[in-house]
Order: sequence, then C-alpha cells, then structure tokens
Amino acid sequence: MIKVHYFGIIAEAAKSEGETISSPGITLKSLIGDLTEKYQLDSYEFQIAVNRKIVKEMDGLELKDGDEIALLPAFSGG
Amino acid sequence: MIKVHYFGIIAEAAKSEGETISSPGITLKSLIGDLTEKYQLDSYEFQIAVNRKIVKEMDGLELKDGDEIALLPAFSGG
Amino acid sequence: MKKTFLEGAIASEFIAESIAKHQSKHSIGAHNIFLGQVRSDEIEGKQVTAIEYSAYEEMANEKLHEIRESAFEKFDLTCLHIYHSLGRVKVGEICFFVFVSAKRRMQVYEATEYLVNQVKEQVPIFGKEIFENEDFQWKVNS
Amino acid sequence: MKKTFLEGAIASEFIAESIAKHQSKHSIGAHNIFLGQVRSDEIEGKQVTAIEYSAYEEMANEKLHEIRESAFEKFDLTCLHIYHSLGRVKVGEICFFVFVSAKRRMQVYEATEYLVNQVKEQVPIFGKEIFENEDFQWKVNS
Repeated sequence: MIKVHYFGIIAEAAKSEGETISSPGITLKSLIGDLTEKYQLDSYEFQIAVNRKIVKEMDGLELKDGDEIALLPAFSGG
Repeated sequence: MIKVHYFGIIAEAAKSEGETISSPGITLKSLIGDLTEKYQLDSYEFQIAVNRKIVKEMDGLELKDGDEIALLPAFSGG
Repeated sequence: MKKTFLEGAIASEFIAESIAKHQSKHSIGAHNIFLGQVRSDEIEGKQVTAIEYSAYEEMANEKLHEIRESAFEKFDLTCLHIYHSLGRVKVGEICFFVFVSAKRRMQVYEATEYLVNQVKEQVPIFGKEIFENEDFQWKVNS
Repeated sequence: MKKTFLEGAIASEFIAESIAKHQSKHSIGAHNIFLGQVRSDEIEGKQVTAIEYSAYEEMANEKLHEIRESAFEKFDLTCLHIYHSLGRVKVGEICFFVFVSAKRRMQVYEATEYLVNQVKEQVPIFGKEIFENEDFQWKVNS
C-alpha cells in the first residue's frame, strides 16, 4: 500500500487530504500521471516528496509498499 | 555659573556627580585643566560634552553662564 | 524532536515565558527574536482577515531538525527555538516566532534571518488567506 | 520625548505587553527584537553578579531622538522602541530591549542591529560590573 498526501491547493483540488493506493510495482511517474488526470492537476505547480524528501527527478523511481508520497504546492509559512 | 557633571569612573575619581563653578570668562580648556589637576584625572580617558554635545576640539572655546559641561568616560550601555 | 507547531495564534505571554526561561542561562548575553504577524493585506479590493495554516508535519519536523543543526554549525549560538502556528490566525496576531540566543550579539541577527528564510523556503507549511466574506486564496510567499 | 530608561531589570511581562500593543497595527508583518541580558562573565577569577547602569539622561535622550530619526530615514519601519535599564540589573536579567516593526521582514534585522550598535556607541550610558564580594570594575564595551 502507498500512502498519498495532498496539501494546500492540491488538497482542495483533490477534495481530500490523502488516500491509500494499492498498485504494486507502480513507478512514481505513472502514479503522479494517474493522479494528475484523476484530479485535473495540470494547471497546478507542485513538488513531490517521497518518504518526506523532495524528489527532484521522478524518472526510474519505482514505488514500494509502505512508501509515503506527498504532493506539495509552494510553501508559504511564516 | 557653569554646571559640571561627572559620570562613571570620573564620578568615582571626583567622589561627586557634579558641581557648580563660577569662573566668568573661563575657557573650556582651562576649566578641564583645573578639574584634571583637582581630581588627578590624568590617567583617565574621557570625552567632554558642552550643552549635551560632544566637543572634539577644545581650543578657543570660552564658556558662558549657564553652560552645562560633562566629563564622559567610555560608553558601555547595552 | 522539539515542538514547533502550536494550534492557533502565538500569545505574547508564551513569548514572555520563553524569554523568562532563559534567565537561568548566565552565559547568554544577547537574544534576537523574529515575530511574524498576520498583515491585513488588500488583494484585488478584498481585505485579508486571517490566515489558516496547515503543514505536512512529519516532513516539516524532519526539515526543522536539519535547519536547527545547520544553524548551530553556521553560527555560535547557545540555543534556538522555532514556533509556527497551525489553524486560523487573525490579522494582528503572531503566527511565527524564531528565538536565537548567544553569548555575544555579533551573529544573532544573521542567525535569525537565516532561520526565518530557511523555514519559509524549506518547510512544508501552507497558508490560506481568508477574506472578509470567507472567500480565500492560497498564500504565496514573496 | 519617548521614554527609554527604566529603573532596574526589564521584565519579560513588559516585553509581552509591548508586543501585544502592536496587535492592533494591521499593517505590520514583521517584528524584530533584540534583548541584552547580563552575562556572568569571569574577569580575573572573579564572577560578575550584576551590572549597575547610570546615564547622562538629558544627553542620552537627545541622542536617542537623533538615532530614532536616522533609523526611520535609513529603513522602512512602521515603529521602533528602545528601552534600557538604569540601576542594578542582576545576571540573567534583561537590561536592553530594542523593538523594530515593519510591513515586511527584509530590513528588520539590519535595522535592529543598527539601533543596538548606535545605542552602544553613541549614548552616554555607563555600566559598572559588580563582583561577588561587591568589588567592581567599570565595563568597557567590546
């Protein structure tokens, strides 16, 4: 199982703070592709964190059971 | 009358926080000379303020009635 | 793990207590404090009345730990504290509190500035600007 | 003329009240605060237990007025406050409180640093470091 978190404007677009997805062997790139299509996220800018680290390059990253993914719009703390 | 104020280590040396001096027409230079001798201030470093402004150059400055002189050692606020 | 996130606005009494706690540390000579206060910006004719903060807390806490470590490496500090609000903070209220203490004053300003900027840039916190009519927009840091 | 000098240590509650007073100013987005705390320095084997401050108050107030004006000219500030203790302040207590507020954060750190340095260099305040046995020496700023 992969846990996906949504924050800020992305959570608003997805109408959800997160969900659990079961897709054994899925790559990060195709998971994000699926979610972008499902929630129409094309017009949003966001970063992706895998296990609480920002991922700069999605290519070739295969997800495994227990991974924690987050879709993070621009930070605006302070 | 000229009002003289002493501060910090100078007040300690003079054993006083100030005094009033009547010396019509005295120059700043000779007043400071007199006080230095009276209180043995030779070994102390201090600045002089006339009417609450630091005086950089004593030469030629004649004091007048009502002037306020201060002998100020190094500032150490904060 | 030090606690950073507080529910709602940061009270001035909380800040006073933080200051008072440092009075037993006799090696400290200088403190510097940054406070972020919610400003009543006008955006396209509408007035901001509050900001509602959310965060990816697990990641934020890991990042804050790294930021703290890096500040202790860069600057000669005795201690440092970072607090940030979650939930709704009204205009005029404090949402962000950075507190740096050191033996001498030289580096405290720069250390505070570094911490404030690091938190703003690196920590996953999200602010929603709420307008008078409960309309809102997602805040973007400038 | 704004009041700068306070008798004795500056209480954390006084700092909290100063912060709270700014919550009605909705154009403020950032505060920076500097606090000077009396440090227990060891000088030639003797421990500082307090500093006793005196000042040439009339000249100090004139100078502080100039410093305030110059800070408002140099930096884009909403308001600023400077407080300094007179009399005895024990180790661990606060003797100096500089408080700068602005719309945005960019300049607040530099403005605080400027004010702290100006007060230390330009304002006739004199500190006497008191040791355990009531021995003392006149403080020299480094």
